[in-house]
Amino acid sequence: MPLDKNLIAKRISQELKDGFYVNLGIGIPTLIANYVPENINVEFQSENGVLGMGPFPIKGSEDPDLINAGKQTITTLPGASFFDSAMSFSMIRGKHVDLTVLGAMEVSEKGDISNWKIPGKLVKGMGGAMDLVASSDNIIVAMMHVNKKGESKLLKKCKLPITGLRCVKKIVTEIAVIDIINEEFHLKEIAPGVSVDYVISSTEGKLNVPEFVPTMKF
Amino acid sequence: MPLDKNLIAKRISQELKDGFYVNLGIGIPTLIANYVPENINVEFQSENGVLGMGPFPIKGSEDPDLINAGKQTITTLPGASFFDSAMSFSMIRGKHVDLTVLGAMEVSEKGDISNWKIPGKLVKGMGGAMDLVASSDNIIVAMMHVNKKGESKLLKKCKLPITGLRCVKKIVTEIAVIDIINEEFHLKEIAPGVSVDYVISSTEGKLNVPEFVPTMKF
Amino acid sequence: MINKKVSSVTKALEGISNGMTLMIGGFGLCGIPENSILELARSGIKNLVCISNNAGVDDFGLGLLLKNKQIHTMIASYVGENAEFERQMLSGELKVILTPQGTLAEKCRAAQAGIPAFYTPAGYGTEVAKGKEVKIFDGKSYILEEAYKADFSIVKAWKGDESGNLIFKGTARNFNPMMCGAGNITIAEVESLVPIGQLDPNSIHIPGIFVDRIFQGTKFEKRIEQLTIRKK
Amino acid sequence: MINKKVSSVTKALEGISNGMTLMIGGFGLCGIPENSILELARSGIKNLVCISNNAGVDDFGLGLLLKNKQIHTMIASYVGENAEFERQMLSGELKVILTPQGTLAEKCRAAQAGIPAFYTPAGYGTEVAKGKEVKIFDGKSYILEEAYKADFSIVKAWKGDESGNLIFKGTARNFNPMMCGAGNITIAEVESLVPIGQLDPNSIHIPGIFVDRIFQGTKFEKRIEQLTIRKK
Repeated sequence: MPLDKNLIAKRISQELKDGFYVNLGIGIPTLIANYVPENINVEFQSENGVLGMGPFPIKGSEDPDLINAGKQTITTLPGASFFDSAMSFSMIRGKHVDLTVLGAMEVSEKGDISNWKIPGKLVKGMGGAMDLVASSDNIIVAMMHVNKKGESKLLKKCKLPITGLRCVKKIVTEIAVIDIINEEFHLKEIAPGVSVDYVISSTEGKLNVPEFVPTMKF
Repeated sequence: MPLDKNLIAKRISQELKDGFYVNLGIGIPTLIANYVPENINVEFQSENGVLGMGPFPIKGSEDPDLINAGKQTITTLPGASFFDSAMSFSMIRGKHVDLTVLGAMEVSEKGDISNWKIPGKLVKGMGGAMDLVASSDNIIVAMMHVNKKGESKLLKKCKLPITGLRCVKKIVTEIAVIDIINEEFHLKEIAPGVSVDYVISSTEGKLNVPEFVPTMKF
Repeated sequence: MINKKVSSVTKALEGISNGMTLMIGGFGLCGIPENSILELARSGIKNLVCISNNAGVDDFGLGLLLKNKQIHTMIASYVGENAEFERQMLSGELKVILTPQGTLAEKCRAAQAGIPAFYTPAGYGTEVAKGKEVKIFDGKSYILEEAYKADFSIVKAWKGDESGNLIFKGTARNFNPMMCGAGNITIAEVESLVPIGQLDPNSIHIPGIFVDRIFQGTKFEKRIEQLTIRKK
Repeated sequence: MINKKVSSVTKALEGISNGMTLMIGGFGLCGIPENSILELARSGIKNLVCISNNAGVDDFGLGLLLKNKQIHTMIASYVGENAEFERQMLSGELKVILTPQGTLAEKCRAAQAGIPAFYTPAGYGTEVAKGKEVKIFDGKSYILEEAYKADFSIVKAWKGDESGNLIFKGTARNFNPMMCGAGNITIAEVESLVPIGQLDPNSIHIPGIFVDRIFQGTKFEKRIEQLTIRKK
């Protein structure tokens, strides 16, 4: 059975390592904060100017001067700090953030990503995504494997305007974990109850499949 | 009679205008802070990271964490702020400082300045001078008119390595106030008891002398 | 002390006229100069070029100026929460220059700092890089981005003193500090304007040299865009 | 909380070896990482390239490393107060790259910020511009300066917490903040190492993400270079 958004987030949380500074994009990535393994310490950075984000506030304690990049009210943990947008992107561009997780409309087998614009139709803007993907050495995409029309989002070549070139290292979808190695997709894990053939048929780009594909564990 | 250092500083203090942010170099320029006219407000910036410098401390109240760019112990006035060197030079390079006064070894009639190096002999370094002269629109040089050998320091062309090109607007020496306009020296004032001929003979670069040269007033 | 205090938002905004370029602080609705934006909306000044990370929502923040069609060109990184914005953009009524958020921040900071241009990896290989110089450093490609030019910067701070020193609060800091001194004239509206000497010199985020006019806003609504709470 | 605390200066400096490039904070003797410099002097590590605004005085600060001939190349803006420095430089024993102070600061900040290069007017038309690209913006000439690369940054702060957050005091701030995160590994020595949560998140000058190791110095002499007092 394909994963729901929470399980995608939970699977990605297994990629967190002790001492990581992590930037989580809007949507599924935000949920990862709920699944940090207990034995490790990580800190969450939000590009609007906070390091050391905590959980959402309890009702009545929300502060309009305290939000994340998704404009949601947040809290901070002890040891947090605030800074301006220039310093925030110093952290990002300067490769001080260890892991970036973001959503995508398309990813190519080369690791190109598109997530900011559908020409003539939808223009949200790139926000901080172009800076993040251009700088981070460790980028995981969290997304659905196919779009609403049932078309694969893991492509030979991105059709939508590019956000960044050759930057995505790993994709976690509702059906699979796929690494990008030497500009090719490599199937690493499948969701419980999902067949390898289904993943292959849902992936437009060339997918390398090993003899044995382990099932995701939670 | 030629001015002493304090009178040079006092004469330059007449160039201060209400609301000016001022950067004073090491040496004579530092003395200008003692002669701010009472009816105007100015703030002194020091490139090592302080705005709103006050007078030197009284004995016993000096703080090793509070110095000016000349490494002298200082105090701050109400409204002062501290910042890092990058922000300090944002103020300078970004043209937020209204007046810069610094010393020089040589100034050319084009407004070129040399004040950081005597090849093979003396190398102090440029410190912040190159940033200051490259950015400020309002640069006054405070210096002696001739060097220890009696040679003019106001030259057709600088002989020593340049600190900056076409940047000096005004020179105040122990004998004269000279403006640089359209790449030529213009005699504006003479020190009390100093003859125009003496200023002319002490100036190597072409000096434009008006019919009447006023004497400096204090 | 150099006094930057002005008595009202109207006086603070003096000199802003049709066709000017404004930098406006804030991220979403957080840390925006509310009082100044309301006054701009009342003023009817038109054909503005606005540099701001977002464009507000339909009925608050820069969305108010969009609704009035006061904005000719919008330079921003993200416009996802504003339907009117998207409509004007897709119809061609509004010119939009989308810019990566970090590049936007750095272009403001460059203007403040007298850096005319810098290289960044953000946007290389994308539409954003069109017409821009590319240069390789250590085997990686970067594009050349130039500092913004603006007539006015309008920012919002938490506390300020009469000499223009500013302290921001929480994530309401965002783009406000870098915009100070980045435009020719910088206007700061503050929640609390305190007498000189009351701010700790060590804790000032923006020294007064970057600020030309400062006033205390009469009202701050501080609207929350996405109230998100957890169950206790 | 990510813990950056190390127990001693010796542990803090682990991994520094012959031939490395170090960025070292401070302006004159103000805000220098005294404990780290003393340990480097004891260590005998040689052939260092040091990036620091000044080079200390003959018997304190980086002057100690100069006297021991541990420094191969010095990158600084001003060396006026150090006779041994001047002697080694004029005799050719020491390689010196003099850099305008603002450019030095910005090259550190660029390294911290992932900006590989930027344009500055400082040094145009001088020796400093030799071999550097020149570009004209709005009729004015600028030179291209690249970010520094360093193996270690060593800075000194007033207060710090165990997650590496730093607060500096007075003009002891100077070059320290921009050097954090500019080298591959950043070491911060602090006068006072406080438990997590004791620093105001709004007043932190350098967030811990830019710091890899932090320790409390055992002794700070804080020597004054030019004691200047006024008569009351």
